[in-house]
Amino acid sequence: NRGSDADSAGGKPALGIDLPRADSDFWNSYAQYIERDAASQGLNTLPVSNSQNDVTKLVANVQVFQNTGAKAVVMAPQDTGAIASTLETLAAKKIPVVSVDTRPDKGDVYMVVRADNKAYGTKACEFLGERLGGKGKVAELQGALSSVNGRDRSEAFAACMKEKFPGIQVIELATDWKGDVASAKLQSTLAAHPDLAGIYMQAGGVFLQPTLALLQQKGLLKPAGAPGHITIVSNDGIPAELKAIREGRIDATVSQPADLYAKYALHYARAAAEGRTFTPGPTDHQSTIIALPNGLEDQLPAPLVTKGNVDDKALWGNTVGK
Amino acid sequence: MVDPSPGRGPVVEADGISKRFGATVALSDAGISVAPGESHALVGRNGAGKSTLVSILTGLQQPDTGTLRFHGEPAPAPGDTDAWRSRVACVYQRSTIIPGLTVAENLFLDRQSTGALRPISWKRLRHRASDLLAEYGVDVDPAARAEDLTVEQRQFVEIARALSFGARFIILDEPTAKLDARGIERLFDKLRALQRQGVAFLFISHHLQEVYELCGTVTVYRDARHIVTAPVAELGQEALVEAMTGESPRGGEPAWSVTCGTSALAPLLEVSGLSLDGAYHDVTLTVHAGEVVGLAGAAASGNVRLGETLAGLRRPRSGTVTVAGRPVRTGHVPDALAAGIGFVPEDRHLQGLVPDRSVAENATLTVTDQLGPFGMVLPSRTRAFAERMIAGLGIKTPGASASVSDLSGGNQQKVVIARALATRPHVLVAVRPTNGVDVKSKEALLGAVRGVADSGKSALIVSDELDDLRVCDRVLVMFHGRVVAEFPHGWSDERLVAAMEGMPGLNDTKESDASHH
Amino acid sequence: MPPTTEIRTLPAAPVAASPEHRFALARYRDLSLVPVLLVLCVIGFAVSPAFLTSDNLLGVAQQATELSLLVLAQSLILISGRMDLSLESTIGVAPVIAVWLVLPDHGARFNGLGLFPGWAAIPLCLLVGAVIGAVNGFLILKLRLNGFIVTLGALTLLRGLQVAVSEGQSIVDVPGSFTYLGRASWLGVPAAIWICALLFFVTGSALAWLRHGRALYAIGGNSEAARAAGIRVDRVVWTVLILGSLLAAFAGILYTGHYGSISADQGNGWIFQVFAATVIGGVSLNGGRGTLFGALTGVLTLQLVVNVMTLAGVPPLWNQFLNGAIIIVALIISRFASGERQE
Amino acid sequence: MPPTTEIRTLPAAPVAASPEHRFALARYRDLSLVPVLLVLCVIGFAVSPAFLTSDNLLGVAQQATELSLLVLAQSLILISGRMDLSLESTIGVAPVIAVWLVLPDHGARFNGLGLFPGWAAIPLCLLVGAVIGAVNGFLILKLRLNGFIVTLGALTLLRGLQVAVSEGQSIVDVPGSFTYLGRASWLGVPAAIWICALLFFVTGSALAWLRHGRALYAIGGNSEAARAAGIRVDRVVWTVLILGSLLAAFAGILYTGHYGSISADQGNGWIFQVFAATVIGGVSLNGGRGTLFGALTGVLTLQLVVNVMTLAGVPPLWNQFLNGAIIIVALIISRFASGERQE
Ligand SMILES: Nc1ncnc2c1ncn2[C@@H]1O[C@H](COP(=O)(O)OP(=O)(O)OP(=O)(O)O)[C@@H](O)[C@H]1O
Ligand SMILES: Nc1ncnc2c1ncn2[C@@H]1O[C@H](COP(=O)(O)OP(=O)(O)OP(=O)(O)O)[C@@H](O)[C@H]1O
Ligand SMILES: [Mg+2]
Ligand SMILES: [Mg+2]
Repeated sequence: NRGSDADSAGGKPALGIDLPRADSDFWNSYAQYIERDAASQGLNTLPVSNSQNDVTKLVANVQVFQNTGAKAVVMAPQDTGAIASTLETLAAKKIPVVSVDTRPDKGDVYMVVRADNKAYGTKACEFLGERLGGKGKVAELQGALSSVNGRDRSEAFAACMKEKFPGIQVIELATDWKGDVASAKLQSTLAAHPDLAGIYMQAGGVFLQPTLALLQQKGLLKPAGAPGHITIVSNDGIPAELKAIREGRIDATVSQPADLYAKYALHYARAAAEGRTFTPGPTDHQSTIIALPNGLEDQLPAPLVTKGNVDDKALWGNTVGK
Repeated sequence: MVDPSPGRGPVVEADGISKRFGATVALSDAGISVAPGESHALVGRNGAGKSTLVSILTGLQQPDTGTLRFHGEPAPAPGDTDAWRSRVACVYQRSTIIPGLTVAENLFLDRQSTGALRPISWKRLRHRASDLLAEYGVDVDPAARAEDLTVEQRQFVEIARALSFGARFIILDEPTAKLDARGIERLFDKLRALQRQGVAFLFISHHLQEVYELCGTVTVYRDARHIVTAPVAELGQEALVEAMTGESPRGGEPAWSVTCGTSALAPLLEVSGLSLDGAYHDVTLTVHAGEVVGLAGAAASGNVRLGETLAGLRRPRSGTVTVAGRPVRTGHVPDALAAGIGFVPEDRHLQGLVPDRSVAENATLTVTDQLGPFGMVLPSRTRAFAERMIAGLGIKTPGASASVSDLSGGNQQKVVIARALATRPHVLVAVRPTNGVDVKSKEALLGAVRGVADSGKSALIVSDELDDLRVCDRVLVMFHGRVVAEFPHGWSDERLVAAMEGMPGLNDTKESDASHH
Repeated sequence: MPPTTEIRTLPAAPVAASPEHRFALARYRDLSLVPVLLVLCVIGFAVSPAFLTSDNLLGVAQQATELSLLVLAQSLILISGRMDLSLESTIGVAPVIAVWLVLPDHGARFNGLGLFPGWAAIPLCLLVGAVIGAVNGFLILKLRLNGFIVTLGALTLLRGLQVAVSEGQSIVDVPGSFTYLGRASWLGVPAAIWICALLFFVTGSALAWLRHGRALYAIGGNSEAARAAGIRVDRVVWTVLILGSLLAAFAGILYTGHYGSISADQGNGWIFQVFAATVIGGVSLNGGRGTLFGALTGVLTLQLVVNVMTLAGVPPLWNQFLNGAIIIVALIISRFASGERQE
Repeated sequence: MPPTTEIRTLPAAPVAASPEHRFALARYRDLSLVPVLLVLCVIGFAVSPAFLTSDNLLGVAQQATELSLLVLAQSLILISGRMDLSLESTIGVAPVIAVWLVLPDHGARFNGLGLFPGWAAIPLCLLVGAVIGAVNGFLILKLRLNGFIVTLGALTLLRGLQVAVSEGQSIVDVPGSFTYLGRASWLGVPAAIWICALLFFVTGSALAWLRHGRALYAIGGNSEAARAAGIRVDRVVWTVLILGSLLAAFAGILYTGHYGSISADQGNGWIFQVFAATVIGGVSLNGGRGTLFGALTGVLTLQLVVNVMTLAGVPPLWNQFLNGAIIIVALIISRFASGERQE
């Protein structure tokens, strides 16, 4: 049975991999890439676990990894605080950790693999600001207030708007990552501000369809360029968003590279297990490693996708599931 | 907890007590005074306010106005339960047994151990419990859960608990309503014993002969008011009934009359070879049109189960039931109803009433199909139907739309009977139809039952109350799940009771219980 | 006995006044949230002129549709003395399975089985709902399992099933027939609103005027008594459970049309709102009490709160806090408006 | 609903001396999950040798500690016939407020008020818990509001309060005294395990052998009767509610130590698990029945399920589905093991 072949599989070090959740497009794509790459690189992975967005489950799973002889652990702690003591335990046990998508607040990590969420916010802000010519009203569909990534995007977006486009009024809508809540609040906002000019969605996977459905129903879904068109910037870069961009229903999205997340998570996990080390600075894959108080972070590129580059084969959204 | 100051003033003295519940006036300027060592009866029609007075005397409810004194001292503060308990113990009309707990624990609830921090010794508790129960000749395993006891056994647990407080003043609100003749005897022996020790009682009952048997003084309430208090000796039965009802009774003889010899008519209900495991075996009986048949039997005789079987509440192991020649599918209430069997269940709280709903709705629960076209229930018709019932049975209620749970028990019972009569049944199966009902209403209810028979239908009264059985043309007596005797109208109480007791040959609940294991 | 005469010879003086009184109270109970609604409207009007626009109010109404259907279902179930937590998952899993059976097994990112033609999606969805209700009913009524935990288990299980079948993706390309009801507008008002109004009206009248409707109250109030009165308790309850899940599945159809896709966490976490709406609407958790109208006011209250807070631009950080506070305040107001203890 | 609480089913026949039989059954009820636990252990052992290592089992036990405290609290509350949904928020908000009062108002990423010295954190946390319980009690017992909805509102309100106070961030630098209990090990076993074991033992014995403990069963079984028997119902229930929230706050302390920070959604969504564990453990939602031992077996069952599923490498997509399925199966097994209907 499984636990033991951790050591037996041709000497290959065993990797423990935990998926944060199974109920979102983005993370499922990530899961697919993990599966594919692990197979193609012939890695020896322990059974992949799923912590259902619950840190206590994550800790439980990591515990199992320890007990089944993992030499490195890949996780994506959605709760960056509550993972602290687990990281200490792992450090004590000399098990390196690769943290995907989030940067733990405390506790040593071997490498953080993520794109810079603050950059997401800034990119979206700049795009919107320029499109709107620095004036008008923008609704921002935020995530859950307890989510680090959501908070980073919100803060960066707010800061950038304040500094670069003071003429734009931002209406912040907390949605707890729920599509129906977003739709309801957006609808109210539209009633209050019929002249709404732009929308920033922090997670296309959740908000895209409800928003489009709402705008369509209200007859506000005008093609880009047409008068009364509402400029929409999304985030994630899932196929549905790229499709919407092609059809001119939304204007742009920030492609959060699920494929690179998976690829380099495994890459670093393997390197860690083999005892290799990295230093801050540019990498061989157009990204830079920066130093954190508690480890290193490889900041992967997160391109802004617009009509211009939407067909770029390099975008994971164009290749996933194909 | 012995009374702090024996003998100083009446054990309890209530003056000008008034209590309203929303629309209903439960008590208005009523009073009562019980002397030490006295056994005092409180009688009155249903809804007269007796139980309400009880709940006030025991500190469960606060009176709106009026003063309450124990031994000449003002009553304890509402919250001070220990003080209340040391002055008065009570057998409430409504069960205060906790189903999930063992008999032993129910008996010594909140007294399981001497100190709050002293751990309970369950072994000792069980011993104390069985000793206590033995005093009442009740054979129940103290470790049994109360919910598994019969109604009678539960009632005795209540009584035993109340009497075991050692209070000098004890209230019993309709303690005999759920007991059979033997149980009542046992209870009375116990009460007399306590009387000799100078314990004072307030005894509430709708059986006037019990009052004469046990009590020295009687107080009568009517329509929430105090009417009269007098030594029992000075107040004859008629005078008493008159005081209760406010009208002079028609020289004792009942409103209905038994017209015998109807058995020439066609049989309406035929039961043959009916058996239910642990209850009764191979019962065969026939009820003719125009006939009221009594099915007498003590607690464990199985007569109640038989009644429930006829109503479709229980599926017998074998045997057939036929109504007006057509066989009835057993174990299905709707079929029984369709076949024309009306049913008055044993416990109205359990099977009779939907507490939150209106009197009208409860009274028409069995006939919702007759209240409008296309399965509709028209409020107007429901109301008319219900008001006919209310008038017909003289139900004391603020109105057809009043919530049934605000009625007094007796009146609730009338609603249950109304529900059974609503279907105009061929055979009315009534289990203890006058349970907790006052003399006057009793007459009315039995009259209603008799009326069913006189209108060419028939009725089966399942009961052990002689008053109920007097309306019957004949009485079948069950014992240990078998029909052991039959009496034509005009039987003598002694012989009937003896038959119910399974005489000759002494037997007690133990044997009969044994026969059910 | 000739009724007419009897009715005359009826209640005595003191009693005569009280029927109306009781009646009033009973009625009042369902209206107890109306004051709350009024307060909310006043506030809404104060904070933004946009509040009283038909646009906004229709919006609120439409947002309320899916929730209100779950509340309708839950009310029926609660009135008959039961509970169904799994409704919040049924609203998600039923559409997914229906679509999965219908969609072609190639092309789109989400691959179905393509066993049935597109028009079959709606019937299938409803069927799945009915089956879920039937299974719950079986476990609760036949195996006599604890209904709360059975449906709690079902909640998790069905959500899991949805994730497994949809592979956690939200399903975007759904048959048009399936999304029509959720997005169409009739006479300038979203179809969903018409439908919900109709459903509430029909079910409400059934509860009030039909014997099977009344039966629910009897069963919820005292099932033993109902049984002794010849009501087929288990059969009725089972039917109600099936009907409830059916409504949830239908809510799922509206949801899909309304939000343009079947999202993986459609309905996730709604059950709390459902209970809140139902109970502040005056339906008793112990069964036998409450009306659909009351429940409806409950839903509208919750939805208006969100709307008003958004219009008022409450800082996101305090959103949830206010939400909870308002539920409790509403509860207090309605309790004193109806003057009844809520046991 | 006094009438219905009286007796569940008509007793079949009078009960005469048959002690061992009765007794066996009563006892059995609490053991009804033991078979389930055994099955799980067998499976666990089958799927991985790592299962039966002390490391693994201790790990499971420690992960169960916080949940088990909530279950302990909920059991007490359910036994006395009430419910408290807000426990899941108390476990999060109590520590946050305590730390907020204690931490310096500068420097750290999260700025507190610095009103109290560091050692005060634990007492403050417990105090906050007690206050929450007291307020719930006031609303439920004095204002006679519906307990379910009050605590549901409190759940939302308190979670919102936590988000507002902590600005949605997880608080990492917490006073050492506060985290000690959650992370320390005594005799090679996590302190949390010792503490929970102790609490369960003490409370369990109190329930079994002390008058005030038994009072809970009496109140839950039939509060009118309890009152008639001289038990100060409201006072006792209020105490229980306070105690419950106190335990939840304490669970928060262990959680903080265990996971190294106070996370913003600490305890979020736990209440379902709490109910599941409590009720499959044999505690009745209608009050008056159940034991802490049973509840404990409930927690362990749920926790073992997660552990075994991970060891078995269940495909992530099917995780949740199995979770739900197992709850229901456990329910069925325990129902037939105890042979009692679960009403
Ligand atoms: N809690 C209550 N709420 C509303 N009405 C009540 C309540 N308690 C009693 N009543 C009403 O007060 C009146 C007196 O009731 P009470 O039970 O004292 O009469 P009773 O003499 O005990 O009747 P019975 O002989 O049937 O027991 C009844 O009309 C009853 O409907
Ligand atoms: N707290 C209460 N709320 C509403 N109604 C009550 C309450 N307490 C008592 N009542 C009603 O007042 C009536 C009088 O109370 P009582 O204790 O006499 O019950 P009862 O019905 O007479 O008991 P039984 O049915 O055994 O004769 C009861 O029938 C009960 O329905
Ligand atoms: Mg009475
Ligand atoms: Mg009575």
